[in-house]
Amino acid sequence: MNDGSILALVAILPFLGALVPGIMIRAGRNACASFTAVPTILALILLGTQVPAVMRGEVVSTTIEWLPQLGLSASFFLDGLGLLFAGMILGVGLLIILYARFYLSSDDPMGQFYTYLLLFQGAMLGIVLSDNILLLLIFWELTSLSSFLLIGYWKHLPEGRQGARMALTVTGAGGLAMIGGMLILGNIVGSYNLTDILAQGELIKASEWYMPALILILIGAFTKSAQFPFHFWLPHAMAAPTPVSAYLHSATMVKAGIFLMARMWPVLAGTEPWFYIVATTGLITMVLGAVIALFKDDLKALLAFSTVSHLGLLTMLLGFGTKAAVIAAVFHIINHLTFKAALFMTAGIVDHEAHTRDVKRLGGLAKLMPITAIIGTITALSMAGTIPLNGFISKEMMLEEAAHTVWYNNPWIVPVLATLGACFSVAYSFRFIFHVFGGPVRDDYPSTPHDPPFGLYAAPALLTVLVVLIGAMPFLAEPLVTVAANAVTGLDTHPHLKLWHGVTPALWMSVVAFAVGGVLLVLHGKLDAIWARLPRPEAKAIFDAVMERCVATAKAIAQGTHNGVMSRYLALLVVASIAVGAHAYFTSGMAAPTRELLPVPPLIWVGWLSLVAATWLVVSQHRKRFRSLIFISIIGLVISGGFVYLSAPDLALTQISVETVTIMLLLLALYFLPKDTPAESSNGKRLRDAVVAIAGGGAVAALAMAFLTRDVDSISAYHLANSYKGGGGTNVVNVILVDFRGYDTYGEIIVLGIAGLTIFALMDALLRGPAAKRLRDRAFSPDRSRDRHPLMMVVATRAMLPIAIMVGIYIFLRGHNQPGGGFVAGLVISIALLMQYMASGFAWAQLRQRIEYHSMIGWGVIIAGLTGVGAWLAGKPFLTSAYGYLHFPPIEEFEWATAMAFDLGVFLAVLGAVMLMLYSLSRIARFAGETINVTPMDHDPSEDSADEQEQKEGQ
Amino acid sequence: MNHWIIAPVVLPALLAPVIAYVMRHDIKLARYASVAGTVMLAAISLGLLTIVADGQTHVYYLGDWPAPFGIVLVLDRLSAMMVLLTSMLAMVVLWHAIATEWDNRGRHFHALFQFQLMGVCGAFLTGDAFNLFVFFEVLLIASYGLMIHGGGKVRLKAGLQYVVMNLAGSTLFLFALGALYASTGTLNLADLALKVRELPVEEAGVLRVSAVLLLMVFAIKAALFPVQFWLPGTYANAPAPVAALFAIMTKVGAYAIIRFYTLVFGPDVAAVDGLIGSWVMPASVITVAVGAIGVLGARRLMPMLAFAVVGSMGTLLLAVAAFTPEAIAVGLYYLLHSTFAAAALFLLADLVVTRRGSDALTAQPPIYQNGLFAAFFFVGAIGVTGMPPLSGFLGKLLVLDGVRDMPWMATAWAAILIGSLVTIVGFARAGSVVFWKSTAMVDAEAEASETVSPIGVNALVGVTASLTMLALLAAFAGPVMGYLEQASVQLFDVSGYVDAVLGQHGEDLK
Amino acid sequence: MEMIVASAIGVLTAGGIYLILRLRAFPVILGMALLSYAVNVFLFATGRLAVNAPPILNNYADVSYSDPLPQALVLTAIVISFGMTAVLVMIALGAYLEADSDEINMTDADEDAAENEEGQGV
Amino acid sequence: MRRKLLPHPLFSFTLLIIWLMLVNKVTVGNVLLGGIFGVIVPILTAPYWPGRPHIQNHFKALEYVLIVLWDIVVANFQVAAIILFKRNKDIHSKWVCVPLEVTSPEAITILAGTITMTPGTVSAMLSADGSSVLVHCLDCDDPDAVRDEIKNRYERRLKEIFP
Amino acid sequence: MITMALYFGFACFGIGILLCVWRIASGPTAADRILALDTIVINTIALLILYGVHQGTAIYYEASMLVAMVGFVSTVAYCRFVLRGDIIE
Amino acid sequence: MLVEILISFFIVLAGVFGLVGSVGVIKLHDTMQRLHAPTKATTLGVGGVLIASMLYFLLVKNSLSFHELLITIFLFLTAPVSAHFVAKTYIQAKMKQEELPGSEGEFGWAIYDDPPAYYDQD
Ligand code: NA
Ligand code: NA
Repeated sequence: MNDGSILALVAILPFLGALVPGIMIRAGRNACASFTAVPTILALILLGTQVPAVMRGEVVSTTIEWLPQLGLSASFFLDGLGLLFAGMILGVGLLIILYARFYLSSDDPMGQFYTYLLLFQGAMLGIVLSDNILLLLIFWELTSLSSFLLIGYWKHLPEGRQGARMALTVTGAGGLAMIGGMLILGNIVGSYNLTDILAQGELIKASEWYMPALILILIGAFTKSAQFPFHFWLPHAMAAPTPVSAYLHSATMVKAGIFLMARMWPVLAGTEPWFYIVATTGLITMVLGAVIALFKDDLKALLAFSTVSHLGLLTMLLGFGTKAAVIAAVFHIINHLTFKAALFMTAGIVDHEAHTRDVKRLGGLAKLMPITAIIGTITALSMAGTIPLNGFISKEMMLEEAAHTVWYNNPWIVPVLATLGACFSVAYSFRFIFHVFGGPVRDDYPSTPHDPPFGLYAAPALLTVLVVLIGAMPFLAEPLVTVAANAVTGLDTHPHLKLWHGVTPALWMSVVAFAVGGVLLVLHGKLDAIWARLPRPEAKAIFDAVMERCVATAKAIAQGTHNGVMSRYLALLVVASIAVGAHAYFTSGMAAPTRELLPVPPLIWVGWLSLVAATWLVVSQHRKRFRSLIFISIIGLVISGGFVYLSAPDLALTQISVETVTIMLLLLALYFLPKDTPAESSNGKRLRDAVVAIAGGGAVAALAMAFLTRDVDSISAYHLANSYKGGGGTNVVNVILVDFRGYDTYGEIIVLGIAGLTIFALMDALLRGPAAKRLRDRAFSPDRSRDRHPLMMVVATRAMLPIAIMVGIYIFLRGHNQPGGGFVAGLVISIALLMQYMASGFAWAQLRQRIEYHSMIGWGVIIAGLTGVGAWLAGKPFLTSAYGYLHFPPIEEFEWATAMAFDLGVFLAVLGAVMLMLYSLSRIARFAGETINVTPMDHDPSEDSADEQEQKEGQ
Repeated sequence: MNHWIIAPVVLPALLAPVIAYVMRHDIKLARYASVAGTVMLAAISLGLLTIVADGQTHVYYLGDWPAPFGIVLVLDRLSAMMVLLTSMLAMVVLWHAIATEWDNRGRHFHALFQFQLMGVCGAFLTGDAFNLFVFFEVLLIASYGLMIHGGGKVRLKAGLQYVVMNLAGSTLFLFALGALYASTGTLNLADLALKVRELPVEEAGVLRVSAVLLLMVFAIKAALFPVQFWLPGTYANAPAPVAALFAIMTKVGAYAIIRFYTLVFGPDVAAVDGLIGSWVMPASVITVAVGAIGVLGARRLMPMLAFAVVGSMGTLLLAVAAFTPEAIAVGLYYLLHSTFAAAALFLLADLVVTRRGSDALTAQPPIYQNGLFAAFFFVGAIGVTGMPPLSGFLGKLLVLDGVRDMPWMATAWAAILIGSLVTIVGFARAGSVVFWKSTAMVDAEAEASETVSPIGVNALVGVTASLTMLALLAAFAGPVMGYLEQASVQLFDVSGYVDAVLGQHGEDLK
Repeated sequence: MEMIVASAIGVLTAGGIYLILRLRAFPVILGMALLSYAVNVFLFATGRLAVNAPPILNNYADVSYSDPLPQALVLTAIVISFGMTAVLVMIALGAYLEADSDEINMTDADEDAAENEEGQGV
Repeated sequence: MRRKLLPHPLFSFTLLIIWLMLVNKVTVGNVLLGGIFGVIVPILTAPYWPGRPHIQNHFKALEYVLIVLWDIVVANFQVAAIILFKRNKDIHSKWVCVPLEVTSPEAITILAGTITMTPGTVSAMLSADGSSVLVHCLDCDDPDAVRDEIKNRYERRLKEIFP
Repeated sequence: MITMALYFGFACFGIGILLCVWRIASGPTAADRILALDTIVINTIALLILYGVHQGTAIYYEASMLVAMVGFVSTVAYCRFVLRGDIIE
Repeated sequence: MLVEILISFFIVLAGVFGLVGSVGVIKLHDTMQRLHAPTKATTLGVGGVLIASMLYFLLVKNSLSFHELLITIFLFLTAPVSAHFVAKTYIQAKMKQEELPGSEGEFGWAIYDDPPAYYDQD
């Protein structure tokens, strides 16, 4: 295994390890915790193998192709900065695993916790090891997701849920901004490879896209690192279990933003915008965080704001853009990790033991829990920047840098504010020490707190040792700081970390800080009272209000526009179509008309007038439903007549028969529906609809006119030429239907088949649902006619049935050569049967029906399909037809064509579908209490006389 | 001519009537047949994928009539992929429908399902404009049947709206096709591509109208603003497996847009120069916004998912709007992703809503196995909202990258990124209410566990498979994108398509 | 003649659009019927108009034929819209029977009758 | 066997004639084809014909048809005159109840049809048991005369055709 | 001469149709409307046959046959609807 | 010439009666009266047209055409039934039983009275 692939393994190990807790939790909590540590330890060891190389200043890297089209690869590299962070992440991670084992109560699902933790660890490792900014973005977003799970771990607590969502919202937003920024960077450089990008600092800074990229990336970094004004999410993330807080807010999550700024330092830093944005934001955040921290009573909140403050400090240092500031920042990253993680754990222990984290309700714990007190005090002192602890050294370095920084020609403002921050830093650190551990022992604890078992304080104790050690012997950290700072700056840095720099301005600033800090603590009670009265924007309240407003607005927009008002949806469709159509037309044009208009015989005017009148009647009287159907019939008739006149006899036949069957269906349905439509639309809406309608009608008419007056060459010359030769039929329309475009027709009969199925299925569902009850309770009009199956009708339809069937057969057979065909024939036979059904009732007629409609459709579709498939046998494509002539002397030749079989399929499907629809509607009617009959007519008078005859004979 | 090309249409078309009429009283038999048919379809589509590996455009001349006079089927990388996608989604959905007994809540589920597959595959394979209409109708009418499967008041009303909207769309489709035929005299896509390129822009009035009207039609299917309104109501009230299957329906619209506006009205066509993109782009941006706002503002889980679908279509079409080979390729990647993402969530929502008894986004006592469903929801949400490590994130990056050279890049980026954020927030809120807040309520889980048996593995297969697809899409993004880029290049090779379709027979004519 | 046909298409379309914008299912169905008439004639007209020239081949005389292709397309369209109308009618009927109202619009009450606002403050 | 294949020979013949009317061409092939349909269609539709009409006297039937046709022509002119030249208020419409003696449904139907097709009268309704027919006269002064004419001119003949 | 007669026939039946449309519009009863529609159908049949004579072709014959058939069915259905509500019982 | 006169006569006759039928539909003032009018259009109207058509094809085109008879049969068969239904529709909607003469049998008119053996067989 080469060195590089070890890196990939390091990055992947925590993710693989995330499966471990789920498996091991069944073996007990100790086993779970132990085995969870294994991947972390392994990763740490693997990382360790790379340390020598990195310390030599080498960069270990590996690349696995992933999505080359995008420039995304699974590339990892390890330099000083990466090593620093990876070490922190894994090292502290290990401590957290240990700490959490003892911290979590037996009610908490430990397996879940460790899984989340390892996922998070993996995501963090990924960020710091990525050598591809897109890969980095992936891990970046993964930290948001996994931290969401960790913060919301106690999901039954509203704070947990809200804190998690807030963190996700803010960091997620930042992440998305960063995506934009990173993509821009990649585009400037032409590569998403981090190494390539880092080498192109000049190019980037010179680019016109530098500012957008900078801002977007900084938004990402600032949100993650809780910089002002995005700092507010961090304290609310404290709802997480303390191990999570310790991990996320000392070494990892929040440091991701710092890491990113450090990583991008060579390409982004050193410009004016960078300085003013980053340094200023850091400065403000540092001061603000420190001030707020002083007034927080919740231990974890106090630590959270202190974290905000320290992150500000780091940001400010990176913002300065100098080598020395970077060194200070790198060193402080290490120091902050050591004391802050320990402090969080301490706070957790206190909470665990005293059952409160409220500073006001704590005190005197030094006597009750001495070990904890020692740990807490040392680390808090370090946080305050007390000599000789590690916090002191890096704070001095910071103050030193601040002292030299000129902000907008002003040499004072940065040092003064930095000192102010330091003052408050001292104050809250002291408050942590004195108000928790100091003071008299309180007797109002629910149970007496005492030092926890070793397992719980082992981790913070170890960190405390580090705090002291680094403070005393800072040169121990020097190699690491060197390689890290080299990596950040891309230059050779030579940090000399020492405890004592002599009496420098920084030292004086420190002294002031301690003095003022002490005073602040003494005055804390009074200040607190003032603070409480100050108007403070409560970030959470604002965030919640904004969110609620957003949600409410979104709700209003989404529900308001998707409110189920169909007529508006349709109106929009119509208006949009007219608009885009008109735009398309009028931004272009048409050639001059080429066709002479056909003359209009007077009879055509009759048709036109009838059609317009009927349309007007339908529209104006649509509320009278039955009546409108009669009007519709006129339209159908006129159109059929028009088709006849305009040389489309097939269309006329089809139109008129479909029209009739449709009207039947509508009448059958109208039986159940209200007979009138209530007047609901306001005049305004009617007017609006009328305008839309007229515009639509006008547009369509204009469009039709545009092409009706112009010629075009059509492919149908081929159809005319080959219909007889190739398709064996003289009715070109029919040959197109069953042959040239038989595939369309195949689809079309399937549509009919599906319609039949759907209707049948729907009927079936209706007869089971609430509709069934409504149907059963249906009342019939008392004054409806008493004759259901009048004698005359029965006799007439009986006589007509065979005629109609002959007509159907005739139309079917001639279709290939003359107007007609399977479809019309199917409808004709349907209509013939329909007459029978109307005359004698559905039940009587149905009893005489031999073929089930279901299977008729099925056979139709299958026959049509098999006719098509049959062509395969001849090695021809689907639906290839064949035809020929049979000669039976003395009969004239008889044509056969496979297209006829196809047409038979059409015929069966049509017949089956229509009849199945009727059947379904009739079944509903019968369900509604309609009685059925088994005699063909209401009364047969000849049977009376036959009866009389019998009676007479009987007598 | 390779007869396998038509198999994805003929197989379900012959199977469906057999299921409907022979097996209609035996649900078990119907299930076996349906599953067997779908698996065969998947196998065939894999086979088709190997056919197109040669980079050729394969043409199937129905009825042995020469193009452009008969109807042709055209198999290229894109159509092969779409058919494969359909069959894979179908397997997932079918499995779920059977495992959850959804198929037995009404009649003819399997027959309608097969017909639906037939329609979808037919639409992907056809090389004829009017035949596209026919297959749109086949898939639509089957979807009407599936939409109202099982019946019920709200579903029928929503179904009615769905039908009405699509009938309006079909009418518009015919108007558009009429205008197209009126100005070109042909229906074959390849032939259209030729004819359209011959027409000077100043005489292309009717043709341009047909181009934009077709866009409206496809926009309805693809749920593009301002004709997306129907989607939330429909998807939210459809039977969940059907809603999951509908994930492919929006893609049919997207496919039609991609096919039509690269081949027939491609960016190189003088007559419609820039016309299409100039509408698709703003519409997509608004669609992204509508989706995101809807997710955030939804009061119920199913509409929320439906809005997420709307948003994803916006993102997809934003990529398409660029009409460059690169952007279409990434759009196709997003298409693959969003299909399975939507399916996963709708199937999952089905399981949750069935157990919860309501899809209101309000805290209710936790369902049995709350944690399990929460985990699935979390992963599904990651998929839909486009977070790593699933394919949505890569898709998002690809789309952002794909449109970077467009003049409207900033708008597109803003829409996608802000849209993502809003969607993430919406999903976080929803998940937190449904799965987390509920745990604060009485410990009903224990109670529930007494009455409800733990969820069977079978019922989770569909969700798991969909999510696995997202993971696989992410893991093998490189090879997948490689294929899609080739598909996209082939798509833009108009003369290649035209030669393949018209060449062989076209020569005979002259 | 062209004006007659075009204006008839326009009138039918306008009537259809007006009706599909109504609030009850039945007028919407009527509107769909009008629209499908309109579109059928429109589609038919794309073959341009011709009198006494049905596309039925006459082997004995040299006559002109109208464009058969749009006619075939219209036939397909008619059949399809018939199937669609049938389904539409049935679904409208079903919705009416289930909901006891043939309003085409969805109302909030339809959407979520059972929802309470309690859990909104997440 | 003969009954099974050719249950209604006259009916089959009628269908053959109908077929020839449809194809409008008398050729050997068409006669054969028509003959085949003449056999098949009655078999298919037999269930819809529970009983079959027994026409007794074919000559009388022909006579009846001719009388009715003649009446139609004559009466048409009369009624056309009424419609065109008579003022509405001078048109005196009447309802007439015609009691029926024929009981065969076919006979009743033909009678009612005849009443309607011969202008001036419309058969509006039968009684529930089919024993009377309600006739509407467009313009008549003597309802009894109308009734008698119907009974004598048409019903009497029909009774002979359909005993 | 036949042509003139045909034009006369067209005019008569055409005017007849318009008159019936008027009746359909004005009603007043459903029976009037159905009756008028039925009369339109009959006029249409006559027109179709006359048109066939005019064009000298039998091609429109099926159309008139079909119109006759569907005209009857619609008339009965409309009446049955008013009479019974359900057209197929 | 004679042929032309003969054919023209029938066409004109048909036209006149067709028009009379439609005029009757407009002119007559009560529905039952109007019901009488279309009989003209059906019988002498369509009848005349059909005869003219047969004569035309026989005498002018020299081909025996007799399928017109089928339409005649059809119309003669259906027209009375249609009229019968329309009459009942009118009576049921607008007339009371008392306004009609009583039927002379045991049972009343069909729309008011149930048939003799009215069993509901489910
Ligand atoms: Na067809
Ligand atoms: Na009469």
